[in-house]
This record gives sequence, structure tokens and C-alpha cells, in this order.
Amino acid sequence: MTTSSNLVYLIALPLVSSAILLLLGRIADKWGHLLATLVSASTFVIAAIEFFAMRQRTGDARAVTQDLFTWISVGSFNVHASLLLDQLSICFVLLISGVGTLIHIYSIAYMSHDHDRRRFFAYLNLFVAAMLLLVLGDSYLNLYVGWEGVGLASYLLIGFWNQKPAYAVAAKKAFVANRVGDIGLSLAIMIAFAQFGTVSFTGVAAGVPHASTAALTGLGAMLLLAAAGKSAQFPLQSWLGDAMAGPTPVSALIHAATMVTAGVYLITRSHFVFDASPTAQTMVLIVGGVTLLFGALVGTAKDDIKKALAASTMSQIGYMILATGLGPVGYAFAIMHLLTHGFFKAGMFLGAGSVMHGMNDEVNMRRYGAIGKVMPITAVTFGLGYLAIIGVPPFAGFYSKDKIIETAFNAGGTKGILVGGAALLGAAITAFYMTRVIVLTFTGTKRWDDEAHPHESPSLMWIPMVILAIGSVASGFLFNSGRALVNWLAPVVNAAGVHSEKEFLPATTISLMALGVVAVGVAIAITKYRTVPVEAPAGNILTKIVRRDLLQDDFNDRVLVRPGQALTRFFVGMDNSFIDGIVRGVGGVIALTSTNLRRIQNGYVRSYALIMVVGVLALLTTIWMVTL
Amino acid sequence: MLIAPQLSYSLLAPILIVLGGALLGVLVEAVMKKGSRAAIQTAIALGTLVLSFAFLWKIHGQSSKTAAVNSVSIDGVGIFLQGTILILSFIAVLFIADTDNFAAQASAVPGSEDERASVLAGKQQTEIFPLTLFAVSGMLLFPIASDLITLFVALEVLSLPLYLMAGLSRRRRLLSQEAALKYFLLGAFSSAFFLFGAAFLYGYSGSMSLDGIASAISANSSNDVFLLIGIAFLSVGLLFKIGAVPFHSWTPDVYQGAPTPITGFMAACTKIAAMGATLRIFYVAFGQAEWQWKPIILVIAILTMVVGGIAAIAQRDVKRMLAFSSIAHAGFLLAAVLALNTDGLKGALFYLATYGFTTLGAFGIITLVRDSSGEVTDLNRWVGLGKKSPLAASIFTLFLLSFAGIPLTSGFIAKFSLFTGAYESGNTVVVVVGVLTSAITAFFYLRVVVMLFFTDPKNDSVSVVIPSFMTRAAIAVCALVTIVLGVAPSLLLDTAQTFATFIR
Amino acid sequence: MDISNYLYLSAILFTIGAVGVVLRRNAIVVFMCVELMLNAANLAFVTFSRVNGDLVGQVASFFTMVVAACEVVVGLAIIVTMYRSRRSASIDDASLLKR
Amino acid sequence: MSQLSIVTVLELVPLAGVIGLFLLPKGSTKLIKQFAIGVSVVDLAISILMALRFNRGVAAMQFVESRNWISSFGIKYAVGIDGIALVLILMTTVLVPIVLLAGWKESENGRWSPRVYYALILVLEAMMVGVFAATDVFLFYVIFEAMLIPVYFLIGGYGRGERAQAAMKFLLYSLAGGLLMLAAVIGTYVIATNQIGSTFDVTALSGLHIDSATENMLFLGFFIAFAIKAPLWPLHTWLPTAAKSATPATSVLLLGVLDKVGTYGMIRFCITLFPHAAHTFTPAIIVLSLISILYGAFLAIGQKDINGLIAFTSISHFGFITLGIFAMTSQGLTGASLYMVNHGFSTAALFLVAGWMASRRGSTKIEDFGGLQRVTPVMAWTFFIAGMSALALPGLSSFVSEFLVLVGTFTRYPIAAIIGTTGIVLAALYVLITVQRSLHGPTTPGNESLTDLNLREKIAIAPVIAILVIFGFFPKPITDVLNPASHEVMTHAGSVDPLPKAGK
Repeated sequence: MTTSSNLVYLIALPLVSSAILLLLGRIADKWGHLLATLVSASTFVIAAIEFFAMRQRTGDARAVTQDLFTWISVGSFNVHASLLLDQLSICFVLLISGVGTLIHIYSIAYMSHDHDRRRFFAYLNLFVAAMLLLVLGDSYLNLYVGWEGVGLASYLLIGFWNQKPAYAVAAKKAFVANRVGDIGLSLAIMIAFAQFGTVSFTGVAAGVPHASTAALTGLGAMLLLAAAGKSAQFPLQSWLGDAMAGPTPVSALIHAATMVTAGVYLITRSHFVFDASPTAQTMVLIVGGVTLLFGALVGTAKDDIKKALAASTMSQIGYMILATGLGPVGYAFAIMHLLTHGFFKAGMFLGAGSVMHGMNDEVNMRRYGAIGKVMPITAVTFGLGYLAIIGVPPFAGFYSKDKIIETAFNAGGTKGILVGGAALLGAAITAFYMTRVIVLTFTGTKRWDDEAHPHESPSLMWIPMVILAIGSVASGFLFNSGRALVNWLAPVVNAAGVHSEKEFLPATTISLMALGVVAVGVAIAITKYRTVPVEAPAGNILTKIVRRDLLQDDFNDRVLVRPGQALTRFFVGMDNSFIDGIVRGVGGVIALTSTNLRRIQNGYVRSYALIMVVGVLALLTTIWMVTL
Repeated sequence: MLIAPQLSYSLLAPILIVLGGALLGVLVEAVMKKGSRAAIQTAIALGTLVLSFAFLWKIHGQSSKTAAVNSVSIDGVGIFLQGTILILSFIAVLFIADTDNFAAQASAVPGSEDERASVLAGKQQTEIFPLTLFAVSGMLLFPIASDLITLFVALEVLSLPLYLMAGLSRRRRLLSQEAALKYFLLGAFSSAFFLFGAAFLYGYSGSMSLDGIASAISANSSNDVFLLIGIAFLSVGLLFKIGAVPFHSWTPDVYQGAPTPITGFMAACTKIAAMGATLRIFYVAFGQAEWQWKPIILVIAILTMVVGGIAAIAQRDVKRMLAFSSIAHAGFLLAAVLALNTDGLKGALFYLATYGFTTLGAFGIITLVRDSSGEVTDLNRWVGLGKKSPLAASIFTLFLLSFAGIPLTSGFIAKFSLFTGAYESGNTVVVVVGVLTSAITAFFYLRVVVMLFFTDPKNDSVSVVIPSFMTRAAIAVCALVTIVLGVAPSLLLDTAQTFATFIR
Repeated sequence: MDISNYLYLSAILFTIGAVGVVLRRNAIVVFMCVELMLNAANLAFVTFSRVNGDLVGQVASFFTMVVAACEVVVGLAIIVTMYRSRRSASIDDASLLKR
Repeated sequence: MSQLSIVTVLELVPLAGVIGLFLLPKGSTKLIKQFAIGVSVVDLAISILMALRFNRGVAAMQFVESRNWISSFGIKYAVGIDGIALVLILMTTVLVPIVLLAGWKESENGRWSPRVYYALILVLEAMMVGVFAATDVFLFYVIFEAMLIPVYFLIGGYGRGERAQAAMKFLLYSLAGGLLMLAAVIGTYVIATNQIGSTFDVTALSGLHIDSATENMLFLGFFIAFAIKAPLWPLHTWLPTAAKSATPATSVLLLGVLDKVGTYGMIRFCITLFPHAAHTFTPAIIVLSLISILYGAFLAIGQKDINGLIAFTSISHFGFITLGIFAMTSQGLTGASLYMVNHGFSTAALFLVAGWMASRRGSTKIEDFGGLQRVTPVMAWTFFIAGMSALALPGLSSFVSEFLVLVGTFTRYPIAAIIGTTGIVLAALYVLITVQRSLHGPTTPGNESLTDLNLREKIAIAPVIAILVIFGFFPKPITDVLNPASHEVMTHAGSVDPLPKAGK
């Protein structure tokens, strides 16, 4: 363990700049975006320096820590605000600050017409700070702060145009869904403390061998729940589609490249828990598998380009989660896919943004068509991203996804076949719906009406796209050459020397199978979408269901929302009528008694005397009873 | 050759002085001209009370059973209560002395010509002063009387003047006379019970003195039936005077009908005297037989608190409301009877004193709220008084809070010390019921506060008259005592502790 | 003859008095009933004095008579004023104060 | 020891200020306001001085002062503070100037003059300091009850809507609870008198040997009173009514500080005096707390009135506090105490901003707002941050306390903690729904011309938000003060933190 004093700047700089932009208000409108971009760039520089420094060091010395101050210290509950930068977090730091910076640059142009641009950049910086804290925190509680921080930032950015009620609702939905996940994280932390008396990664890792399987399974399940919330995994996936309400750069950065992958980070970071609890691991596999198919299916029916990409994101993260479920061998590939996906998906989102930019914010792909001619750069960069995602060699996606499919099959037994099959099927569907996107958007005949004047975007926008495109072309090869990433991460996920024990099938065969199904998917798409009606055809019941996101919202609405509202109404009624009613009832009874007593006071001496006499008799009788 | 009984005049002086003052007052009525009577009577009354208190001061700390041939016993409790009664009646006289509370000519038929004439002539029945003094003398005797005959005589001496005084209101004379009638008939009725009970106690113990009864009980000589009838019937007389349920029915009517200063005087002083006698009888005479009477007193105490507290809620007339509140307070005081211990006694003494001041003050304020036709006691017409006269309203609120037993008022300390005594003797039930009833009583006191302050005034002729100096002084004293004894109760509490002993 | 009969008699008289107070309307009569009760008590006093063989009871009855006399004075005064102002001696007419 | 304690000074300064207020010339409202705020600032300065001189890491009471008050009952004016009391007093002294500054106009449209308003607030401040500092049970009780009166007049005299009824409901609820507590206080005292002689000193009383049946009764007597104060389901119905009718400043002091007396009392008296009973009732209390958490949250979601919403969120939060207290772990206790402070400030922020919104819009209905973020960004932001702290967003102080409570509960009662944790989703719902309806969406007609916060309001709210943020990242100064105190409480209650299950 080495200590460094610069880690804090990674978080402090963007945080401070975001605070400045928010507090100064309109004064900062002129230069706000520049400051934000500069800060983001500087974080990338710091990250790069740290990275190269790390490569100089070897073994355990690679990890860097910085202890800032004691955050909470109550009884045996001690949490330090301290940061940890190791082989795993550096990947994320580079991705976040790198892609983050590119998207800052892109947004300068993209948001140039919005008179709240400063606020937008403030949020972006806030996000960068929170996300970096998330990956740099050395304990679950520190991670939690970043975890909620990115949630907040995403909430703010989704609702950036919250004057549109729909967008405000989308933002709220995202936050609440994330909160459900946070229950998981909170409980996970509590379990960790109750079990191990600490919540730091190292402490928990050290304690795992002594803990009961039940505890570990519970811990794992809770972590998985958290991951599902943040990474839009089944069953908490429903918010991601609506989150596309945010400006497109946001979708690119937060809802494609970085934040939504936090779940993968969490699981990889907690590998010691899942390695020790097969049950938890299986859950992870199931969630990952289900989600990757779910997302892929939803993707096939979306006409909104951003929603299609969102569905694809969900599905790709499904791949990553699935990979993390495969144990030590899987983590590295999960991270690899996460990074490559960061490149190509961000690139494609920016492409989509650029298209919308040219089509005055039209998102319906059925109204696109033949955009390739008017937006060559966008088309090319998007195309490269496309090739990467469907996994055509030698593009990035090929290496990462192929590895996952391979490892999945190698998991062995029916489990292997199931997850492998799911992964393979996913690959096919991915190929289909991505091809669909390409066909609908860039090729074919123009279907847009004449007031739209699509044009290539300004350089500030296409330069980042180009860079990301390069990433989506080259990164996979780089990561995979000589198992670079695997070895790099091995010490963190203690996968040192772990190899897939017995191969289910030779790697090449699996690769060929993968390519085969991809080809099929592509072919179907091309044939199916030779002609595209501007209005979506009615479609059969299945199509309808898929268009309704496999009824996810209907399900939530019936199972959660409406009962919740009913419960609320019931409670409100109960509070007014029942609980307060009891109080009022007591009052009423007393008042009634009072009026009756008042009536007894009828003003006749004789009746008063009578009352007295009765009193005397009562008195005598009681005395009698008492004494005899 | 018979020996004249030994009377230690110094010990009896306070009572004798008051009686003398009363007789002097009667003479004044006989010889002086109408015009100058009021002033002189006031002077005599106040002077007498002060003098009597001075003599009482001389003998405080002494104690004797033979002051008047075993028929009175001078002891701590007695002297404390006598002192309290003297001070309170002094304040009461200040209220009484304020003009136009009393009938111009009691004999004149209400609404008749000669009434109108006498009113125009600005006459007033100044007999009220000697009557007051007679009543006071009875009240001084009642709590120290230690044999049944003296008790009975004292009871009558304090009651008879009150019957008359209740009927002497200047306005609403029909109500006033009705109050007098009811008070008289029921009072006589109850004293008959008292006497009958006394007879049977005599029959049981063969002695009239409380000690005799006590020793008979501890000797457990003859048949209990006599004792039980005796206790029961005697209690009726006492409970009637302190206004305990079910012998309370007279209270609201009389309190409402009687002239307000007299109501205050009754509410404060009569309660003290009657309570003093009750305490003495139950502590000294019946102390040994507690297992026979405690249950009924417990039931009566609870009934009294609850009925008083609840019935007050529905009242629309402020005097009736205070009447029921005084019933509830009687219930609290019975807790002291149950306690049968020094702390209970101490609590009762403190309670009686502070309650007396608060009550007098409250009724004093009521005398000030008037319209063209005299006092306004209808609560609905009191709304917004806080706007018209913040000072009077605030002081009245203070008294109400003290009644409710809110901390930092004397009423709270009183309740606290009383309940402490009761709890020590293991009467937890009565304590719990007591605190719950206090919550109920708080409700109607606070409702008045709401009317005074939180409701906008109806613009009718109701207003607060600027009182005479004496009334102002009296109210000021009451308010002051209520606050001071709330903040620094030790001033009186320690005294009460030293005086809280019966000589047996 | 048994001493207790005197007590029974006094109890009966007392009861009659009490019942009278409760039942009769005329103020005077009511008041007389009260006097009857007092005298019942007197009878009890005297009886017990006889039983105990001392004079205290007898003395007590004298006190009672005096007090009763005083009550008559006050009582009649009040009743008379009532009568003059209402032209009726019925106590039920005096029922303005209620509730 | 009887030298003047700085705590006493803290109480005397506002009282002196009250006198000063009434010496000021008439009709100089501005001067009165400045003077009142000045007094409260002086008090704040003194309290900060006290905090600096406070010896961290010492569990014993500090700055103690003890003088005889009512010697015959062994009642003392005894004050002294430990960590918990210190932070609560600091919260009070910080909040008072803030609310005075924030509610600049509140005093002007009341029934009475601004002078009275500020006098009431200052009296209240003195009492709030006293109630947290009292180490004599009787003194505590007296202030506990007396505090109701100024609040009663603040609600009834300066509130809005059904203020009279709301004030009445508030006072009756509190009185009922308080009187039950009085019975318990008396009971404890009587036991003390029999065992160690008359005293109300809390440390002395904590050493009593009480048979379990009695102890349970006494515990309940105290607990019910506190459960009404810090509204615990189902004794909460007075709170929303009060919050809807009170002015923002009053609401802040009521929910932010006064209600903390309840939770504070649970720690200081319920647990310290009756540890066994506390253990006996813990399960029931935890269930009630959980109900409060969820029930309050659901009703908050269902609220249409913004103040009602804040009130119900508070009920939910008080559920968390009681949960933490009776989890009896150091995390739970310290977390709960910290929660009291944080809730004080976040509620303050919510009520103040909501008050400004309401006063600008002339309505407290949530649906009357909308799109405020566009019209009045600063006000919207402050409200948003307050809301975030209400849902315990990590990075804000309320997160630390809420998480400590939950983690402290989990180590002993996992199920309870799990149920409680679901509350964080409901919290997100009620905050975000409100934010969406009032700040987001298109600007509702009638809001276009609302003005944003002015300088005074910004100055008032800034420190609150600063505190929320700073102690979110650096709560150590507070926790360091709280830890010894909560440890003391635990050792007295004889409970120790559970050890890690997977112990190596």
C-alpha cells in the first residue's frame, strides 16, 4: 500500500467547481462551461499521472490510499473518509474522467442554445465528483455517499428540463427506483457491520472466512439488489428508459458509460462475498441473464432512438453482471466489456444526439432514414460503434463479449449451457436491433419532412465522437493483447492463475458460433427493414407487449403504485376518522355526560333534597357492605 | 357550691373579638344614621379582623385542650386555619365594602316602588358587615371545636348569617332570594343529619368529645351500628358544607344567585372552615375506624372530582362554572382526608390557603365585568374581554391557570403536595383519578381563556369597570399570592409543615 | 320497656321528616319537617343520655332547641321575603336557578 | 455547590431581555425586533462560549449549579449539562435568532403587539434551555409543563386558520400526558423518601430499588407524556393540527426543539430512572416506533397541505429517534441524539422556506405551487436541499444520524432495522412528490410574479443549510460530545453493544 495526497483532488476539484457554478449563479454564465470542462480535463490528467505511477509500481504497492479524516466514530463503528485507488478503481477513474471530459466538450456545443447551460455543467461536475468518490471510497459507507451522489446528479440531469411534467416524473422515477436499490446497500452495510464490526472493503474481505454462509448470502443478495437498482437490472430496470428524458450527453455519460455500470463495480469490488457464497453468485447469474435478454428484446421494438440505445445498455450491462456472476475468471471480462461498452455506447449516444441536433430533436427513427448522406461523420462514428457492439472482430465489443460468452459456457454443466445459451441468444438479438437502428437511421430513403434540415454537427461535437469511435475500434484489442487487463486486475479480484478449468468447447468454436448468430441477426434485420412505414404498423400481440417494455410499467403500476396509493388513502382516512376519532369520541362522551349532569340540576329544592337522601342511603348501604 | 368553668381567654380571644366586633356592628346599625354607616361598618369589620389576627399571632405555637373546658382544642392546624380564615375574610370584606353589590332594602319587594325609591336614595343594607363577622366567628370556631355540640353550634353560627347574606343581592333579587331559600332549606336539612349522626355517636361512645369517641373506637366497646350510623350522618353534614357529591346540588345555584362578593367569601372561607372540621373529626375521632369509612370517602372523593370536573364543562355561566370547579377541588381535598398523614395534612393546609386566595381573586374579577344592568356572568358575553381590558383578563387567566394546576402558580404546588400525601398513604387510585380530572378541569378553564383572548369581542355594552381602591388592592394581593406561592412556595409550605399537627 | 323502641321512634320521626322535606311543596311545611328531624335527633340524644346515665345528652337537646329557634328566625325571614316577592310559599316556584 | 452556572446565565439573559422589551418605547416595532434578535444573539454567543469550555470525553454533568428551592420536599434548582443536553441547548440558541430573523413579519398580524410575541419567544427560549439543563426531576417537570403556556399563546395569538382550536388541542394533549407524568413523579418521590430521603435529584433517584410492577407503572407515566410530546403513533394527532396553524417560527421551535424534550426525556428519565422497565417495554416501543416511521411517511405522502406534510415527516423521523434510543446500542443512542439535532435544523429549513412560499403565494396547499424553480430559483433550491436532508441524503447531516440509528438497531434487532430501512424509499417518495408538485412542472397561474428570497431571508437560511452540509461531512465534533453521554446511559441501563458475529 502506498499513500498519495492527490487522490482527494480528483473529487474536490469537480465538487468545488460545481459548487462555484451553482452559488455564483448567472454571473458565471459566460465562462461556467469552460471552467467545468477544464476541471474535468484536469481530473483526467491527474488520473493519467496516477495510472502511469501505478504501472511503475508492482504487486501490492500498486494500490494507493489517502486517509482524509475520521468521518464517523461511534462506539465500535468507525468510518474514515479515506480513498483507495487500486487497479480496479483506476480503470473507472480513467473511464469517468476521460469520457466525462469528452462529453463536457461535446455538451459545450450541444447545450449552447440552452440558457441554463451553466447549471447543466454544474450538475455534470457534481456527477463526476460523486462518481469518482463512488469508485475511490475505501469502505462501503464512503461508496454509499458517492452512490447516492450520482443518484442525485442523475436525478437533477434527467429532470434538467423539468418544466415538462413527463421529464420531472422520469427523474422522480429514477431516484425512487435507485432508492429501492439503496435499501439493499444500506442493509448490506448493516450486515457487514453486524458481522465483521467494520464496513471497509479490506476489513470485510478479511472477515469473510469467519462468517456464516447465510450471512454471506444475505450480504450478497443485498449487494445485488443495490447493483440492480443502480444498473437498471431486473427487476429494477424500469427507470432507465424514461431516464432518456435527460439531455443526450447525460444519457451518454451517466446512463450508458459510467453510472449505470456502478453495479458491476460494486459486485466486482465485493468479489470476496460472492466467491464465498455460491447462492449469491447464482442470483447474480440469473439477474444478469434475465436482464440481458429482457433489454435485448425491448430494444427490438423501440422506435425512439435513445430508448433503443437505452434498452441495449440495459442488455449490455446484463452481460457484465452475468460475467461477474461467473466468479474470478469473469470479473476481468466484465470490466473489459464495461470499458469497451463505455466507448462504443457513449459514442453511439453522442451520435444519436448529433442526429437529433440536426433533426431539431426528433427522436423517432421512423422519421429518419438516409441520414448517412447528410451526416457522414456521425454515420461513420456511429457505424464503428455499431460494429463494436454487435461484436464483429476486430472491434472492441468482439473481444469483450466473446470472452463473456466463452466463460459462460465454460461455467460447466447445465448452468454453463443455460447462461452460455442466453449470452449467445442475446448476441443474436443485439445484432438484430442494432442493425435495425442503423438501417432505420442512416440508410434507406429519407422519411423526414421538409422543415427539418439535417446537417453535420459542429466540430466540438464530432471530435469527441471520433475519439470515442477510435476507442470502440481499438480498445478491445489493447485490453486483450496478452491478457493485459486480466493480469492487471488479477491481484484485485484474486483471479491470479485462475483459468477456465475444463473448456466446454474450444474458444474458436464458440467465437464462430457467436459470429454465426450475429450474422443471422443482421440478415433478418436488413431483410425486415428494407422498407419502413413512417407510422409503426399495429403488429401482433407480442409486438405490442414488447413495445410496452414487456409490461414492466404495467406490472409496477398494478403491483406497487396503485396498492401504495390505496394504502396511503386508507391511512389518511384512518388518521382522520379512527385515531383522531377516538380522541374526539372521548371528548364527545365527556361533553354528553356534562350536559346530562347539567339536566339533573333542575332547580327544584325537593329534588336536590332527594338526591341527598339517596346519597345517604347509598352511603349507609356501602358502609353496611364494607363492614358486614 | 359550684365552680365557674376555667376559660383561657387569651386562647379564645380571636373568636371573642370577632363576636364583639359583630355585636358592635349591630349597635352601629341601631344608632348611626344611614349615610355614615357603610364607612364605619367597613372600618369596624376590618379593624376587628386585624385585631383578632393580632391576638391569634400572639398565641401561635401554643396548644391546649382545655381552653374552654375540653370543648375546643387549640393546636397547629386550628391556628393555621383560623389565621387563613381571618386574612381571607379581610380580603372578602374589601370586596364586600365595594358599593352597590347589596340590596338597598332587603325588605322591599323586588320591582316595587319603595325599592326604586331606596335605590335612588343610594341606600344599602349595611347589616352585611356584622353578618359577615358573625359568620367569621362561626368559621373560627368550627375547625377547633372538639366536641359534637360545639361543632353543631359553630356550624349553625357560620351558616345562618350566610343564608341571609346569600339573599341580599342588589340586582336580580329574585335569584338571590331563591338562592337564600335553597341554601337555607338544604342547609338546615343537612344539619339535621349532622345532629342525628352526633346523637348516635354519643350513643355509641357515651361521650360528646372527639377524644372520647376515638378512645371508644379503639376500645371497640359497644355495637358498631351506632358508630356507623353516626359516622355516616355526621359526614353528610360536613360533606354538604364542603360541597361533595352527592351533597353538592346547592352549590351551583347558591353560588350563582348570591351576591358575587359573598359567593367568593363562601367559596373560600366556608370551605376552609368545613374542611378543617372534617379533617379534625376524621383524623382525631374516626382515625381508628378508617377501615370502615375509607371506602366510602374514597368513592365520594372520586365522584366529587369527576362530577365536578365534567359538569363544569357544559356551564354557560361563569359563577356556576366556578361553583362546579369548587366541587372538583373539594374532591381533591378529600384526598387529604384519606391520606391520614402529616404530609396530607400539610398539603391540605397549603391547598386551602392558596385556593382561598385564588377563589377570592377570581370572584373579585367577576364583580368587575358589567353592563348597564349590573354584573355579566354569561360566559358568551365575556368573549374578547382580553381586548377590552387586557389586565383584568390576564389576571383572571392567571387564576384559572392556578385552578388548573399549571406549574409556577400556587395551584400546582398545592395539588402536588396534596397528592404526595395521598400517594404516601397508598391511595394511588385517588391520585391517578385526581390528575386525570385535573386534565378535564383544565379544559373548561382553558375554554374561558380562549373566549377571553382568542375570540373577537362582540361590540355590546359589556365592559370592565374601574374598581375602587379596595377591590384593586384585594385583587392585587390575590394575584400576587397566587404567583409568589407558585414560584417560592416554601414561604407558606414550611409554615404549613410546622402547623400540620392535631393535638389529641 | 325496651330502650331501643325510643331509638326506633326517633328513627321513624327522622324518616318522616326527611320524606316530608322531599315531598312537600310549601316552604313552611318543609321547614317544619326539618324541625321534626331535629327533634328526632333530640329524642335520640335524650334516650342515649338515659342509657349512659349522664346529662350530656339532655344538655345537647337544649342546645338543639336554641339553635332550632335561631333557624326559625332566619328561616321565616327568608321565606317571608320569598312569599312577598312571589305571592306564593311553594318552593317549586323558586326554580329560576338551574342548569 | 452554588456558584452561578453559565447555564443559569443562558436562562436569565432572555428573561432579562423580556423585561428590556417592555421598557422599550411604544410603537417602535423595528427597535423591538432588533432588540429581541440582539438578545437571542447574545444568548447564542454565551452558549458557544459554554460549548468551548465544555470538557469533551467527560460523561459527568458539567456546569452544575444547585440551590434549595422547596426545601420541605427536597426540591432544588439544580442544573447541569452532559453532551446530549449541550448539543440540544446549542441547537436551541442557534435556532432562536434564526427563526426571529426569518419570521420578521410574523409578529405583526397577530392578536397582540409584536412586543408580546417576542416576549413569548424569549420566555420560551429561557425555558427550553432550562428544560434541557434541569437535573432535578421536579424542576424539569415544572418547566416541561410551564413551557406549554407560551406556545399556547404563540399558536393561538399569532397563528392562522383554526388557531384557537389547534392551540387548545395541543395544550390538552400535552397537559393530559403531563399530569400522568405528575403522578409518576410523585410516585418516584415517595419511593425516594422511603429509601433515601426526600430528593428529586436525577442521579440520586436513578439508584432506587423499585419493585418491577411499580417501576413499570412509573415508567409508563413518564413515557406516555414523552410519547405525546415527541409524537409517537397513535398519540400524534395534535401535531399536524398545531403545525398547520402555527406560524413558521413557532412550528420550528415546537417541532424542532420542544418535541425533542420528549425524546430527550426518554433518554434522561425513562431509561435512567427505570432501566428494567425500559427493557421490559422495549419491544412494544420499537413496534410503535416502526409504525410511526411508516405511518408518518404514508400520511406525509397523502398530505395536501405543505405544513401538514412537514408535520408527518417529523412523526416519521421521531419514529427513527425512538427506535434508536430503545435499540440501546451506542450507535443507536448517539445516532438518536444526533438525529434530534439534525431533525431540528432540517425541519427548521423546511418550515421556514415553506412559510416564505406560503406567505408569498397566500396559500399552504401544495397544488397551488408549481414551477417555482423557474420563478424563484433560490427559494426553490433551499427548499430542495431541506427536502434532501429530510430524506437523509448522504453528505447531509441527517444521513449520518439516520444511518447510525439503523445500524445501531440492526446489531440488536435486525428485523426492526430492515423494516425501518424501507422508510427511506417512502421518504424519497414524499420529498420528491412534493418537490415535483411545487418546484417542477410548468409554472402554475398566479405564481409568475412571486419574488425570490430577499437578503434577510438568505441570511436567515444560510447558516441552517451550512450546518446541514458541514455536519454531514464532519459530524465528529458532535458525536465526540455525545459518545460519553450515551455510553453513560448504556452502562446505567446495563446494556452493551453486541459484538461482531463473525468474531475472529
